[in-house]
Amino acid sequence: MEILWILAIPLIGGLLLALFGYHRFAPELNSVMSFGTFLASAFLTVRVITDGPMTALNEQFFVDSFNVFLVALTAFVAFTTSLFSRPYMRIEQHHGKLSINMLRLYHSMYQLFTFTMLLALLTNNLGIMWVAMEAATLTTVLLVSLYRTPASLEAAWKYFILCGVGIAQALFGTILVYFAAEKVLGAGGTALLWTHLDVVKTQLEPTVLSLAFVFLLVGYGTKVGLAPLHNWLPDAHAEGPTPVSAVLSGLLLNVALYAVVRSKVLVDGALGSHLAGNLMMGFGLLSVVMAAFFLSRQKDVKRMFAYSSIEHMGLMTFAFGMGGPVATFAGMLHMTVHSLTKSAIFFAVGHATQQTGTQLMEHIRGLIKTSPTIGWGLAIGTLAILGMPPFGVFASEFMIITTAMHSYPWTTPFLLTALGVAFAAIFGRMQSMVFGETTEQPLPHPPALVPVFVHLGLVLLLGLYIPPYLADWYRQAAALIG
Amino acid sequence: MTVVTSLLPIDVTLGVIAYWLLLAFAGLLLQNTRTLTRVIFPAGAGGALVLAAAALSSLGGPVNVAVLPLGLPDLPFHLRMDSLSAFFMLLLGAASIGISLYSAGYFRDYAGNKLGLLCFEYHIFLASMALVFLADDAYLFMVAWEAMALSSYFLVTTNHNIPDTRRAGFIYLLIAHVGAIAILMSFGVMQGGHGDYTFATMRSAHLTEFWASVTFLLALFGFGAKAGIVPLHVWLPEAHPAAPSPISAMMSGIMLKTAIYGILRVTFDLIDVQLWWWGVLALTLGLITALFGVIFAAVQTDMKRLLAYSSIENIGIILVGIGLAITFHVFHKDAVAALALTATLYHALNHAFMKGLLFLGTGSVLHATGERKLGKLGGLIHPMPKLALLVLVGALAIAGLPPLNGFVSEWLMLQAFLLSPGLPHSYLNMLIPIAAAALVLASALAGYVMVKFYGVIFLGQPREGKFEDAHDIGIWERLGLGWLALGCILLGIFPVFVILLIDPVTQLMVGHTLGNSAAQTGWLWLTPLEPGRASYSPLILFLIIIVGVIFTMLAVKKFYHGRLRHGPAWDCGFPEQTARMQDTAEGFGQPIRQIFEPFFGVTRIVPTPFDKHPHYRGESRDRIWDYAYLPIASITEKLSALIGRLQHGRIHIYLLYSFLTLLALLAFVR
Amino acid sequence: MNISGIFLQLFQNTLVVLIAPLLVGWVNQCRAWLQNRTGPGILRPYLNLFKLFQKDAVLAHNASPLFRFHPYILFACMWLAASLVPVIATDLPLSPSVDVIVLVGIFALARVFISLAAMDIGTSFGTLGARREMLVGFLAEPALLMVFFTAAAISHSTSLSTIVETLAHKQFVLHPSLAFAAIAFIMVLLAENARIPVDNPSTHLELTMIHEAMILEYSARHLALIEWASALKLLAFSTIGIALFLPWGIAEAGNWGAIPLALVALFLKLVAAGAGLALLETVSAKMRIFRVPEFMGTAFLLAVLGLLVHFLHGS
Amino acid sequence: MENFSGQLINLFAALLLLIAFGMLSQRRVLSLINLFALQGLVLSVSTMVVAYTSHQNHLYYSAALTLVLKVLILPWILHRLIRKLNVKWDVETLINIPTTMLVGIALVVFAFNLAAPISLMAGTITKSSLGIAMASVLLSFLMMITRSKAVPQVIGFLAMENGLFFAATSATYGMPMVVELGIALDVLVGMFILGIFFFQIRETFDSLDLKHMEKLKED
Repeated sequence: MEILWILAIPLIGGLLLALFGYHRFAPELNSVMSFGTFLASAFLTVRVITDGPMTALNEQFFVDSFNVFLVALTAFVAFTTSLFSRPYMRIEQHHGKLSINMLRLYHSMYQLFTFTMLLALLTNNLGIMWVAMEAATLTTVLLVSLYRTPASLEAAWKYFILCGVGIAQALFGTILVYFAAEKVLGAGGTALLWTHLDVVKTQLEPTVLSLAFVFLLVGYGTKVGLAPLHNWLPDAHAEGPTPVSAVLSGLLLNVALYAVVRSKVLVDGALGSHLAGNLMMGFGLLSVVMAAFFLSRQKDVKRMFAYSSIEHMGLMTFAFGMGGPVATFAGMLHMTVHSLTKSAIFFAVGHATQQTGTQLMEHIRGLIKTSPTIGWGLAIGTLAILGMPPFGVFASEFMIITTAMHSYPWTTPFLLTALGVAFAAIFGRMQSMVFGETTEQPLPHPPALVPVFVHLGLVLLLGLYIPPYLADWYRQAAALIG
Repeated sequence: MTVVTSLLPIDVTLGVIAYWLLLAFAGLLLQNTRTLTRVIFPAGAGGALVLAAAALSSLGGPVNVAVLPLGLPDLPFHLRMDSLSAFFMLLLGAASIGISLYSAGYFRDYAGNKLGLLCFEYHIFLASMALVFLADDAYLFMVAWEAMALSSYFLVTTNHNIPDTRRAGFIYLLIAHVGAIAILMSFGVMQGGHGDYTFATMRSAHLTEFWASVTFLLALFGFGAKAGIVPLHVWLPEAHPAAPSPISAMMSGIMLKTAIYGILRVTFDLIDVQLWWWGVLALTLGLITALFGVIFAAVQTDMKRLLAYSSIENIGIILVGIGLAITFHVFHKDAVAALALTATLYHALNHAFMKGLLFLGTGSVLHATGERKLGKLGGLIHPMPKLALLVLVGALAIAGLPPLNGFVSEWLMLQAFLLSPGLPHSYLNMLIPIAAAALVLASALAGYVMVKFYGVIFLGQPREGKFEDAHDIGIWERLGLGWLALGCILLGIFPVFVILLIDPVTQLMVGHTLGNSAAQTGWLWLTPLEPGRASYSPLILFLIIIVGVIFTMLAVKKFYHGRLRHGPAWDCGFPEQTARMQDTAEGFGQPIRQIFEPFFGVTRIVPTPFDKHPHYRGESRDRIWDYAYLPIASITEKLSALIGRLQHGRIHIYLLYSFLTLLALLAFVR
Repeated sequence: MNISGIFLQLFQNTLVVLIAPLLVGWVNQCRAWLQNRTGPGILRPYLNLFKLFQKDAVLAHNASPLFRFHPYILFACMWLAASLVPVIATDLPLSPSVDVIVLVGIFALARVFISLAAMDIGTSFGTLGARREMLVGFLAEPALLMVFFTAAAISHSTSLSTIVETLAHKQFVLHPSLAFAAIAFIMVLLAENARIPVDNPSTHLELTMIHEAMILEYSARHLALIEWASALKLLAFSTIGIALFLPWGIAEAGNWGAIPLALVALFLKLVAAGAGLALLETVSAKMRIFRVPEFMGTAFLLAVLGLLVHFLHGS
Repeated sequence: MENFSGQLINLFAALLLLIAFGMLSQRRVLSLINLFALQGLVLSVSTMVVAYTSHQNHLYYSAALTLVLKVLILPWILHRLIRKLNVKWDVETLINIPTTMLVGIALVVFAFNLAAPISLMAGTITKSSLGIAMASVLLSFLMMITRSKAVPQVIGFLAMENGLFFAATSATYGMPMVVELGIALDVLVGMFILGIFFFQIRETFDSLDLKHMEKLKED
């Protein structure tokens, strides 16, 4: 039941905002809708924690502890982001960057985007999952090009083409899975249902599935932003409006990774080998290292944090690739803390860029002088994302790295070098932005910084203390993924 | 009463840590300068006192452990307080009493909000250092370690509108982080495949010699980055001057010791084997560090930089002691190993007091004159006699002069060198006396440095401008400095008690103590091994000197008419003396620079005879920058430029990447 | 540690204070003779001190308490040093409280104080002198310590009494390491006591002077104390040298019969030492100040070499 | 009858591949669009045949869908776009045509022996179709890489979709209907968005040449 609500609210919201998006209260409506979604997802979470996995609408939808935690996370971050986007978009409008119609488009697409992500998470049907992923791309493309600047158009175009092509590969993979599945489950509806596939995964034809996995990995991996398929990501993050960047790297990448992990489970079952895991580890490691070196030559602040997202997605992919309870646990924890921290950073960055009127880092100076909250938010967020204790990112990185030391020692030097380089790159730039003499104008509307500190508070908490029920929850999920 | 008895030292310590955190948040909320300086900082000092007492009571006592339900689900916070932790906890408490008291006075004219933040970071810093000593699993250790680095980083960058400060902070945290990564790796090796990261597991793990060496080297690198061992020292002379003086005192006096703690913990406690060449390595590095530090200290023209380099020197001396201890321990000369280790710990304790005192002193000078350049200071003994007296104690102590504390630890160290019995390796036997010589050279140079430091700041006349508005220190400063100075004197005069304190630690580390031999001729005489071989009684020495002085004075007073006239300085009859004719710091360091020319990259600007306004500038920079750090930076730069080319901007190329990836993978799984 | 021991200690203390100027006088006299001058007479230093004590003290305007206090500390330190050396007998009551390392420490303390005092007035010469003094000192100190270490390594002890007893009263062994040590020690002695070729006590030429530059501002009683202190220092060094390199004749602990003999021996040794010192000073020329580090460095290396030789022989 | 239709489908498959090559070698935009429409036609016909032989009724719907979407609507949209933006230029390729052809042939070989083991176990009447589908997907991928203008790239994208669809129908008698519909919807929406894009790009860069869109890069 909650599932329907979760999906219905954003859908309705999208339509409503498409109609009333030009109204004064549109941002509030947006937040309200997102809040509704969040509530529904909260209820769903409670349900699932209490009485276990469930399916709905003759098995078209299902939730287990793995995707429910992503649903909760998605709904939550979507909600806080909507809170942030309210003043942010007003300021953009005030600066004359956006027209009413653009805002309308923005709000309606924001809701639809949430809808597509939740659909992708909740559906039981791999085909529908694919459809939802594609739809997520389509809804965000127009958001990326919202400003109609040449750069934003270029970014959007690349985003569209690269992700479209990638996702097409994913479809081919899905077809292959179906092809293999119908041998076992017979043609028709059930052959794409995850719950059924999961049961029979050991009987699926290995060769087909290994091919399928390649297509799926390349396809969804493009959306995860794994190097060398990542090229759309920095452009899209840098050029789109900041709330969109926040949800993109905070949520969309997670969802894509979710898809990859789901398919990994099937393939592992079918192959009985560690092929999928090795591929993911390879991609993860490559992404981490490449992103680290990209980081050290960035000028645009949002672009830089986009690369840091690539780095962290690589880290998660690596973790899920390693498999095993601890690594998977760490991977999910990292998903959580990364989305929280990264979106918080983007909130702070957004307001910082609005204050200084530029995204070039050498022109952003002395944030904590005039607006300490933004400055400290950026500083703390950056240090958190760099894996500084006592923040949660360190907790998950600690687990990932120690597991790697334990089972794949040869990877640790690469990981740690990359982390070191990334630290040097990001930290140096953060410092010059936060400290020093200032170059800011005050904002026409009060910035929304509550979300920033809520997120960072949660991350800090997760670094020092992981509540038992959350831990159990992760453990169940880890057990599901294996 | 039962409550009191059932209260374990570790509980008290945790209490103090919690209390400090409380103070931190109180400071963040209050933001009122008066309250902060009058209440919070003294309260922090009180906490430090309790901490020191708890540590004192648990030294030699039973090991307490505790587990907090925090941290990772599979790895909650493990805490453990054994003698080693207790000793360093004592160091932390005792030194930070003085520093906190001093801060109460020093920060009195900081803006409220700024000070609130600073107070927050300050107490977080204290608490995290205490946690470092308590940590008994890798996760908590790393958390505490990095929290320490982070809080100190923010403290260093308090005055962040100065570009140099920002640069200093960057270098500091970067090197600290790289070190932390190395430490993490060493833990990873140490747990030896159990996948369990409690120290208990590491103790029980048996490593092969190769992996043990890897661990040791990683730990030496990681902790060395924090301690400032050459060539990882570069952050020290940047960060210490940048920070407000109490912070510099804290970092140099206490934080560097956490690194020493780490090295000792890993080498003697967590790893179950040691190899003799570790000791030699540590010894050599220590000597290089000590000489390097003191030579650079001698040519500095900024008083806080000078002290920072002197800290590097002292860390080097401590490392030398560790190296000796390792070597002797490996060859089962545990008595001498204990002697070396005692000297090491003793010196660590001393340095906390001496360097704390001196940095706080520079703080007061800075506060009174607003001047950090030695070239402009001078003659401050006249406006600020109390400060001058207290700092003199510190200067004499760190110069290693009897009967103060710096001398005792160096004396013990030299005894360890001298009494080194024949070691199986002839090279070692040759190395040890040379090492002793180098050590002595370093400590003699320290005397030079301190004369420069004290003489240029306090004696003579102000070199540029007069410091009329320079006022002497207030009550809080006096309390803080006085406490530390008293520590320097007491630690110097009653060594036997200190050694009895250290004994449990050496017992734990190398399984031998000095106590029974040290105390066998009573607490008055310090006899590390046996009375015939070496003995030293600082108290008697002190008394004799006092008696001698008093006797002479009385005699002179009795037989001398005591007529006294005041006149201008004679100076060999030279006319028109000006204050600018005194040696500047630059000039005072000139001979050293001349002797050790190759160490420095010296750049001189020498005036020609025809200059209207002749102007001499000479600056000596650290060659290690050019040889070690800049190359690394440029390599990273090149690599990233190379990789950056991949992001080519053409969508076709991007599509090609995906295409090739796809084909490659297909070919791979096929 | 009995009453007689204390008596002996007091006796030595008074003795060294009294005879110290005499040694200086003797050295100067010998130098005069070697330079074909009729010297000022052996007792000249006493008269100087007496004269200085008669004068009115003149104090520079911005002299700090440290400046006035320093001469007493200096005097006390040197007196202590001189009276701790086993001059006539080993195992005096005070000797266990101070070993060779502490002795070096005391000299260092005195040096630091005199340099600080020199910088106190803030004249060009004072600071110049202080700098040069420390320059000499930071090389002389390790050299001296290395010399001591050689002896200590031989006798497995750093306490002077034990060293002397080992060298003088154990079986007679020739120690090649001590030869190096002796040369190094003499070089250190010259440097530490402001003697030619390192320094020239009887000049006020700014290019060369070290010790004199530091005490320019002192007068009357302060100057007297300083002079006396340096006399004591010379005595202390000579006696140390004697104790290390020709210890024969120094009375053993509690052996009262040997005391008179020891006194005679001491007298003779000092006479010889003074003459030798004078000879050295006359035949060598004052060196440039920049050469001093090389000189001291040589001393340092020689001392280390001695120690190495010792370890090499394993004796 | 069975194997006749099988041969028929194989024929269509061969046609598909031929058309793919044709697109790869084609220089003119208009004929590219026509080829694309033709490909759609072949696709829908072959789908009908599959539906007829395998009695999978829902395949009729998808065949119809294909007919409507890929033969009528999309080409119509493309034509209108081209007329609106009057971009009737010749497509210059980045790599010259013969080389592209050679690479294409290599790809076909690769795809075939990649698909060989799978085709063996394919229970459907259409053994070789999977390989051909894969080949045409890769070919359209190649086309997207080699074309320097926006419109041909998009056509390549759509052609890839066709290949996928062919794989779906021929190899697995079609995906479940709901998925088919979803996919179709996505394609349609995507096409509209592309249309919007063309106009935006056009009015911003007043050309659809992608070489204007190489600003965002690491320099």
